[in-house]
Amino acid sequence: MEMSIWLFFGLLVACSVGVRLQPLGSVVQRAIAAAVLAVGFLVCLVLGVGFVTELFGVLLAAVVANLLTADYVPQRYRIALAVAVAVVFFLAAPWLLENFRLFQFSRVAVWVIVAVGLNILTGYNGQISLGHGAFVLIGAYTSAILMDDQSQLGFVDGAAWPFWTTIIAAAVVSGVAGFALGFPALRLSGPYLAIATLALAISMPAILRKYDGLTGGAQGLFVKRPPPPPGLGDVLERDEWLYLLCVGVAIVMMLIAWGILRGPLGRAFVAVRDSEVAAAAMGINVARVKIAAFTISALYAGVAGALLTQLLGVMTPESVDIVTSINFLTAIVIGGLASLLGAVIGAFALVLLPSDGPDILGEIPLFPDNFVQKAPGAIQGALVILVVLLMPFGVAGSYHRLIATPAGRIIDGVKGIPAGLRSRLGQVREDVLWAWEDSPFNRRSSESDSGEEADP
Amino acid sequence: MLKIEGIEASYGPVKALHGVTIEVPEGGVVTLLGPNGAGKSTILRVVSGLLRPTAGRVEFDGRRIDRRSAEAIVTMGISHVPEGRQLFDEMTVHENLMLGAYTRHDSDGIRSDIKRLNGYFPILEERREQPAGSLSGGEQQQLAVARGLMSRPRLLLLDEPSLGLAPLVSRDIFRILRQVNREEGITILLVEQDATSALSFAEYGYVVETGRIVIEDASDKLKEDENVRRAYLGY
Amino acid sequence: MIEVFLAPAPWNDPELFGEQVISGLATGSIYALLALGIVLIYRSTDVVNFAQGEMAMFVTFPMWSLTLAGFPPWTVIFIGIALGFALGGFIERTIIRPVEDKPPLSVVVVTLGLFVFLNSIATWIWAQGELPKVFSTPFEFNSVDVGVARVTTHSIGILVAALAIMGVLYLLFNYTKLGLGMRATAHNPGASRLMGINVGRMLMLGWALAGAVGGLVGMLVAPITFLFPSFMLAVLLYAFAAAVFGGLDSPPGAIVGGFFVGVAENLFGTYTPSDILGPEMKLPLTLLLLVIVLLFRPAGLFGHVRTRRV
Amino acid sequence: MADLNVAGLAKKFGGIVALDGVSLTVKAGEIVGLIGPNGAGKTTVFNCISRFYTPEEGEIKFGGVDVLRLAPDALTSAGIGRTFQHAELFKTMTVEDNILIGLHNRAGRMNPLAYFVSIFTGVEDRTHRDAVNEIIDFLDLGEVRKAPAGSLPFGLQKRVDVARALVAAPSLVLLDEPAAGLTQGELEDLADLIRRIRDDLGVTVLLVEHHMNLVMGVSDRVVVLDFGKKISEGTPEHVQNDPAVVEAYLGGPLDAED
Repeated sequence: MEMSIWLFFGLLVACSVGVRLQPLGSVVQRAIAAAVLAVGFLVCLVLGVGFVTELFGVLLAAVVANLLTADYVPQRYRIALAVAVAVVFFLAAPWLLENFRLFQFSRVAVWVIVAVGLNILTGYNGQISLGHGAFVLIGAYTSAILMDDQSQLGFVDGAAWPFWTTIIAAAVVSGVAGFALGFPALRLSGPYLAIATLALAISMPAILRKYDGLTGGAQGLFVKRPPPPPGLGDVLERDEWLYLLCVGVAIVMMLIAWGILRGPLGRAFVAVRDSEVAAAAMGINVARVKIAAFTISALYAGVAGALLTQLLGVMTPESVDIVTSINFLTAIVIGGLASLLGAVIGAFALVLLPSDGPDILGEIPLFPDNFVQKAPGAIQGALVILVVLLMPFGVAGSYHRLIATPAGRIIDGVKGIPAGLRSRLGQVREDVLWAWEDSPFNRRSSESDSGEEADP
Repeated sequence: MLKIEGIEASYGPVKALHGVTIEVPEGGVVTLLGPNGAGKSTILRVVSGLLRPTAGRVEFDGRRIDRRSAEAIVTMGISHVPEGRQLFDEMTVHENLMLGAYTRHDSDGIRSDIKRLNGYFPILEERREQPAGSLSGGEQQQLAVARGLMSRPRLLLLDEPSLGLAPLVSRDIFRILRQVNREEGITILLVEQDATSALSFAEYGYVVETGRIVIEDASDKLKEDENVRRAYLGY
Repeated sequence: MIEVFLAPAPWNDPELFGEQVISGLATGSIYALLALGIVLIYRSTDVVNFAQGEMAMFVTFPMWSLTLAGFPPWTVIFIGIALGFALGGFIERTIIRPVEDKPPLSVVVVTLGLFVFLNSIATWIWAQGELPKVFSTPFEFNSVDVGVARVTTHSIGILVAALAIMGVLYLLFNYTKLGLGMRATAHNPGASRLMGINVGRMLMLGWALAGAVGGLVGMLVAPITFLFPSFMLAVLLYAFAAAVFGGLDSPPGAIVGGFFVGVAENLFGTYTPSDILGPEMKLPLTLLLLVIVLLFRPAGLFGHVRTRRV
Repeated sequence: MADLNVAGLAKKFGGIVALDGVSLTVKAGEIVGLIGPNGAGKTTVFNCISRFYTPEEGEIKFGGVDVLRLAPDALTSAGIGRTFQHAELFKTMTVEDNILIGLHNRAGRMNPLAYFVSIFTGVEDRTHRDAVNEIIDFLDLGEVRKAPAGSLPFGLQKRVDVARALVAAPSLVLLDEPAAGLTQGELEDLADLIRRIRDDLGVTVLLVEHHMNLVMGVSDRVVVLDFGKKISEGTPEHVQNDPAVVEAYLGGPLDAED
């Protein structure tokens, strides 16, 4: 089963990388690359190095996919193909994946929605939020309270609200909360906004615990996880139905985001981020646009929260803690700011890194035995720092840059490394020489310097 | 004393200097003229080590300085009074002067230098404990020049000392600078927009346009030059 | 209304009020110190260091090992300060320097990554045995009468240590050449280079000092909260509130902010009706107060709003 | 078409008087240059008109509109466009999108459904394409239309900035130091471009500029500021020979004591 996930991932990556593998240059160059990868793949297969084998396999698939399609299939169709493979994979997943993987993938779908929303706010509009967990909780509790048949609020004509109406209600309530928060956010910049939103995320669990009449306090609220709709009950189990629900909603939310970002409002988001003054001079109402970004972003988090309630069947103040809240931001930075693909990558990283990261790294004999098990955060933290240092535009950003860079420039860049290193070394040498020239041990320079130091 | 040979420099993708060659003799006063954005300030930034040139070389006293750090260059005796003064606004006048002497370790010498500079700039003595930001434009410029002199430089780089000053005030500044040049023997490389003042102050001038030297000559000759008159003197 | 509100503590009890204020000042001095570390870093490098608390934790754990090994408390404290100094400088040099010219968000994420990293490594190394661990204080825990209120000697020790550190930093910044250079770098790095100041070294020193102060805070807090990998988190949050309250670029602001937050927190806990607010809500209330302050002073009480010219 | 009337503008920053009763008029169809030494208050006047500053005194009227009552983002709707000294492009967006932003106020108020239909069918793009294409041709930006604006050389960035200001067909455009940072070749094109903006597009131009040659070459009238006051106004010839201007720019002879 494990292998099958990686294989499907491989195919997915292969197709999307196959979209345009320009930097690898001519067909001949790509064929050579494929041959090298194939040899590596076989060697690893024989040696039995699990993770590395899969990695080679994926790269091999990517290059082969590209070789087969390059120069024959137009760009448009290749993108369509990649998207189609992705959709088929995600729709077929209930029959392909183990239950715990299916649950993980449901969580990924939920986090994708949060990440897309946060990316609209932080990536596209440039407002930092460390507090999106709070909006998720608001959405989740809205849904849970309305579905709770013990609660006074939840009853409409003697029955709790159907789950799908609570998703809409959660979106509205979170959106209103985001709208309200958008106003103070207008006055705060950079670090002040980050800390103010962090304060929100920290306060939310305490507030939920305190007002237990409505929220059930520290115990939280239990809801009945919605069963498959009538007619589908025979083919789908509850978990499978919930998975499809999450994925479906995530896809719809991504389409909506794509639409918003492509249109005038999306352009206005980016314009305000790039230069508020110029945006205003172009007739953009900066305040209104920033509040809109906050509202939309919180609305996304609310929808995700409502889905999370359905998925977990229980909602407590700790379901989305401050660490998760911070992780949303790191996820989109790792995945790539201002990129929908980046949000997806970030969401996968958020779920799979803690669960699979230790296993993957455990295969590398470099680390002490219990290190990866006992200190998963160390790897995650180090990875975050490394990504920011090496890929300032995130994984998606690097990918976009890679496929947009002509082959020649990358090859020049690689060739340039030794030259750059040489000039750096040369500079160190010159610095040393100069330091010597300046030093008191160097008779000539100390003479001339002391001459100047004398008082006139 | 200062020799700039074919330097090129850029800000990111924008190339600001395309091979500039300038020479400043010991004890002399040389000026760089030219329109906004021509690259005059960039030349000073390269000399003082704020910007690394991508080609060419800068020599000071026969020693190559174009890849040294800004600190090392100050220690060698070059002081840069930047455009817009760049004072430490919230710190006092005295603290600003002490920062000018940051590379020096002779506290007696520093004390006597402050006293000596108070002779040139009496207003600074009066304002000693005021924050630099509270001074008037002319006083700030005086402080910037005094701060530049505190490192006891042999070469002073001045970027638009008359910027935003009334003609009378800027005449004052130039008078002091002339004194500094004559009495202390400090060499001056001056960037100026106000061409008339600059040319009557300096002995030799270079005209910079779009990152290149287009004309160079003795000041008297430049004043007569038809192109210079039309472009920079406005008549 | 049918329900009866639980009355908040009465205002007319001077003993209770005095005790709350004084213990608020004692905890406030901790917040003030950690906030000072945050401000030192923000002023010199424009970075809000989310890992400030974890850096303190990362100093406190090895110091706990030293106390176990029998080192006297005061020696441990001084070694801890030195270790914090080295740690701060090292972190600036290795992972902050490369992102200094990157967008602010990247830097925020790097310090968040550092937070997770340090926390996890500490868990791996020190949290194997029993938790939380007891960290001893050189000040002892005896009760003393201070006017109307009773406080512990440890609290007084913290207050004295905080005032001492602030005094030392004040002297350093205002009466030494190094301090002059550091202040100049914080105000205007470009002009500082022209003065011949090694700006990189000043930035490293800023982090190192913040690390040293942080280490001290960790060792002062640990005897109260006991020692476990996340023991600095709550303190860090209040310290952020304090730093932002006073203005991220103002050291005196951090100190005032620290004391203010400490006292406000205690008063909120004591004097609000406990059925709707009360002690559990003191953190949200303090943070709400902070946000309200920010609305009127977007850069804190003593901070400067930066403007950009077109 | 409308005239721009600025009357009695006064503005202080802290204790410093930046503007002290400045009045000037730009008639429809004119090219007016606003010059003065550094710190004379040119940019302050400019920022008052484009509403980034609010003056303490005075009034600014454009046709019948009281400009001082408008927010900065309402200026395009009133028919006033502006450029920036440092171009201030949206650096991550393509040239085309930068120019599209100039049409922001024309995006109009659609209901969300119509909006999404228009986006997914590409209608939204096509609606404004003509205006964008026209201005791209006018400024000869065709080759770089898909390039990220931040990657262009500075001269081209300034041209994109002009395109962004012109695409909404304003009746007055404010140019903030268009010559700053341009190369010699670009400078020569610039004078021609400013004339074409007026002649071909029929846009009134107010030009704040440092570069004497350019201003004297293209302006119908020139206004000179010094220390926040207007010291001269008239044709380029008149201004150049005005002793007050010569004094302000040149500061008089220096070597009185030598």
